Amino acid sequence: MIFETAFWLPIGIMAPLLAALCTFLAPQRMSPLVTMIGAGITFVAVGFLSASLVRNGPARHTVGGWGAPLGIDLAVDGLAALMLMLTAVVGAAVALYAYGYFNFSGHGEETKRRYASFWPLWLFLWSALNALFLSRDVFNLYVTLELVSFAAVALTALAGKPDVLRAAMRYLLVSLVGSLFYLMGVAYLYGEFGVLDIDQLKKTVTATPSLAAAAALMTVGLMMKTALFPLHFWLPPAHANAIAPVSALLSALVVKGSFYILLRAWLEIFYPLSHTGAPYLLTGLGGAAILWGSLQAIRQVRLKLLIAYSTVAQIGYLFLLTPLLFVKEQSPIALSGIVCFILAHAGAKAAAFLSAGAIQLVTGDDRISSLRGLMQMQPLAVVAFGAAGVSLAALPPSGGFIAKWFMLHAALAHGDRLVAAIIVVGGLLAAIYVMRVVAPLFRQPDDAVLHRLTLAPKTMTLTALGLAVLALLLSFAGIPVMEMLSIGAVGILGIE
Amino acid sequence: MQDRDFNRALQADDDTRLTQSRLLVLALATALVAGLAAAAITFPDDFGRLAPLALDSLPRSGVLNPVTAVLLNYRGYDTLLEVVVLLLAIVGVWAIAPTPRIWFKTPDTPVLATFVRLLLPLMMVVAGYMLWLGADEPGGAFQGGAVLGGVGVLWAAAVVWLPRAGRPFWLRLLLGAGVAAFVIAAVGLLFLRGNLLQYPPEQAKTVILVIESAAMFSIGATLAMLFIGGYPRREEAK
Amino acid sequence: MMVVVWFDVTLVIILLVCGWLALTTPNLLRAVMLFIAFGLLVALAWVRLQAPDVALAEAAVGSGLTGALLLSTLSAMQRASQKRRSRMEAMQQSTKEEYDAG
Amino acid sequence: MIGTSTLYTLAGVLLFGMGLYALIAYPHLLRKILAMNVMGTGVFMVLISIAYQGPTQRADPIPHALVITGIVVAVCATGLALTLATRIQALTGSARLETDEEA
Repeated sequence: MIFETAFWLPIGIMAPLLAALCTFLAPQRMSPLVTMIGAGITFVAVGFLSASLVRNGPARHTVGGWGAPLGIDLAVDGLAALMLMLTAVVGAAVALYAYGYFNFSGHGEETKRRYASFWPLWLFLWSALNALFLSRDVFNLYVTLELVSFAAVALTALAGKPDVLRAAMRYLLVSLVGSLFYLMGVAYLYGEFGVLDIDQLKKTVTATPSLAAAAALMTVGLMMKTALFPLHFWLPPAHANAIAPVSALLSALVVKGSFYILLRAWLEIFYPLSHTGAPYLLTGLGGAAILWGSLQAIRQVRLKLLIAYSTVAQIGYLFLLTPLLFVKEQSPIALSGIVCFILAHAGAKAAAFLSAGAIQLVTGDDRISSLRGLMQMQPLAVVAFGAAGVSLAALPPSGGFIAKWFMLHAALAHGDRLVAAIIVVGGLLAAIYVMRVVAPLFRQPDDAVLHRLTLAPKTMTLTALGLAVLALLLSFAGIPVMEMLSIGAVGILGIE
Repeated sequence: MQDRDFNRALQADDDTRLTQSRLLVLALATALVAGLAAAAITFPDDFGRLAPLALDSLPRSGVLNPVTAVLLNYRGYDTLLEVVVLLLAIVGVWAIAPTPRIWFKTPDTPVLATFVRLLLPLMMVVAGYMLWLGADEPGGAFQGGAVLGGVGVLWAAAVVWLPRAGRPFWLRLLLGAGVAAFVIAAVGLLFLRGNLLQYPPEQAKTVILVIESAAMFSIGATLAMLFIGGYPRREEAK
Repeated sequence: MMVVVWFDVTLVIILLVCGWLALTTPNLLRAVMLFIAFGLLVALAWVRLQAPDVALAEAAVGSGLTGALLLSTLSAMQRASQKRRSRMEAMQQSTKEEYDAG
Repeated sequence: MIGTSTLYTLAGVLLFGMGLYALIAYPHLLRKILAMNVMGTGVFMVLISIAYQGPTQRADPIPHALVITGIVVAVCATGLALTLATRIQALTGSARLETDEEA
């Protein structure tokens, strides 16, 4: 039993959940310890799950023993396993960083109390994300979506200032409306096809008006949560005003959760509609997101807003290749490109936010103009930001580069020159906004700045650097990712 | 201008005039409704969906109320996550608000407190009955929990009991009991029977009732805490 | 049979009107009251649609508790803005007194 | 002649649209939260109407369970949102999201 893949499936959900419960029940000062133990168990579970997936192939777990369509099934394939691993790695790094961050900046009774909630909230978020990646039931996905939004909104609000509370409120409202759109889509799917399990749906769906309505509802709802242009308005204030570890979690992982559902929904449920204009519409919005987000990022005065607008832009890439997912020859490459992009962006963006947080602690303010000369004072954070920038701008060697290489390959093979052009232009614009930050870092510092020299703890800068290096190392991950995605690929490419 | 804003907040008025931009939103919403309605009238009729399967499996579920069977057995995992949603909401509320939305003062006359003290055991019985009934008739943990939530609010309002500050352990235990019972049952059954929440058919009803009882107390406590908002506390003496 | 159908049509119309009023009345207190009534009508609709479990949950949680939550928030908000206002007025008063004295 | 089930489905869709309109159009946070609840009720009504199989047959219990789950999630969302709204109003004096309102 212990050696079966199916056994490890729910452990990845239950371990962080149990840890979250323990951090809630135990005295607050024990939270970091409990979190580390929970994280350790989850790591082992995800590791076993992935290893056993590679050896034994995809697996299902029938919760309650009923099995679909009456019960709820969990399933793991290559795509799900990659997302689980991503969450584990980025999440653990961010938790380590958060420990340093709170020790360094969590002063005052009120602030301490608020920051103490980070641990249970983060563990709940982790559990919810893992549940989301593994669930095969469209209604169960709704519940996991709500769990993710609640945790994300509460984490955003931890900063406690009026601006961030407003941002959190807007985020919560958009998230809830997005969930309700999604749930209405679930109602339409059940009304028309009478099942909730994705594999059952895959077998029964036909291109009917109800399927189109469900597709429209779910796509719009998940677009809101993923912050695809023009529904991105809530993202920059929320991601920029949250505390650094939270910004990293939101940008690296949370928006990817809703995108993951959207990707699966189109590949496995809405595929009969692939010949309609909808996938091209998503491509158009993706392209607009890249251009608009990059231009906004270039205009920003505040560092974290710049990084947040960069997220708006980078989300565009996830949608750029939607039509190609349904073209048999290009589908595997396009999918590999998208997934590589998710991984690389998560690493790079988390590193960018984390190093920005470390820099902000040193300079005490968030304006790009006050970054002068930080290379001398905070070299590790600066190098981390620079390395993350390399991946964001998709320069070789980096995960961003390999992802865009896949994307370009698929787009050109299909003759989509415009898409290819947007990919290239987007990279150039990213290079510009990264340079806007990096250039002043290497200038001579003002003497006045040197006087208030405080160093961010090594735990913070080193974790940021670690994630950035990981984003660079992902340049070797192209082929492994492709191979991983081929495990259970029938589950993904249900068009046969 | 600030003054007007205060006034509006004070009178609790909202600006609901139909402006041009609102007309546009209304038009878009109307278009959405029209589209959805057009699709909705094509839902197939006379098509049982999962109903026959759910009703036929009832004898193996341990309960007679089909909704309870779905909530606690067929789709028990949904309910597990839902109890987590409740706990998460409290963690979120406590993270956001340092003080309760409502400050409770000890009332001048102890009549209300006495009344609430008498009410509590009665309401516990009502909630327990709803839970017990829920196995076979309409009712269940959520409905019972809602009753307990109401009692909890009354308790706080009458200041029968309120902690001086912070978050006492037993309150946290009460809030977390539902998740704890669910997760322990789920993981225990995973090790015993190989699947999360796979009840042994003979003891299904017992396990369901145990989980439901724990969940009911948590639901009640959570609803009361949501109402109070922030850590429950007495009004500080000035 | 016809009577039953007309009952449904009437219920749906009242329900929709009640919901619309709750959404568009300028006064928020009245809006919350209408929302609670709306919730009870919805619970009635659930009974009509043979969903007694949902009707119980709706009446207790959806209408009752949500309504109570909205009401308590409204009064908390009013109290907060009253406090703020009186504080502002006190401040204005004191600056005025200083001005008069000086 | 439309059936009872369809009547309620359409009512649910209408409630969804009404709630969405009010949520986007009106500024007060309390109203937005109320509108979100009306939207949710619209979705629930679609689900419950799908479950209805006529007066003689037993209704489909699956959507009923989904709606009960949905109601509890909705009340949690309402509680969380109201706490945020109260906090925003306490800190800024305004229960609206616009910062430069009536400037």
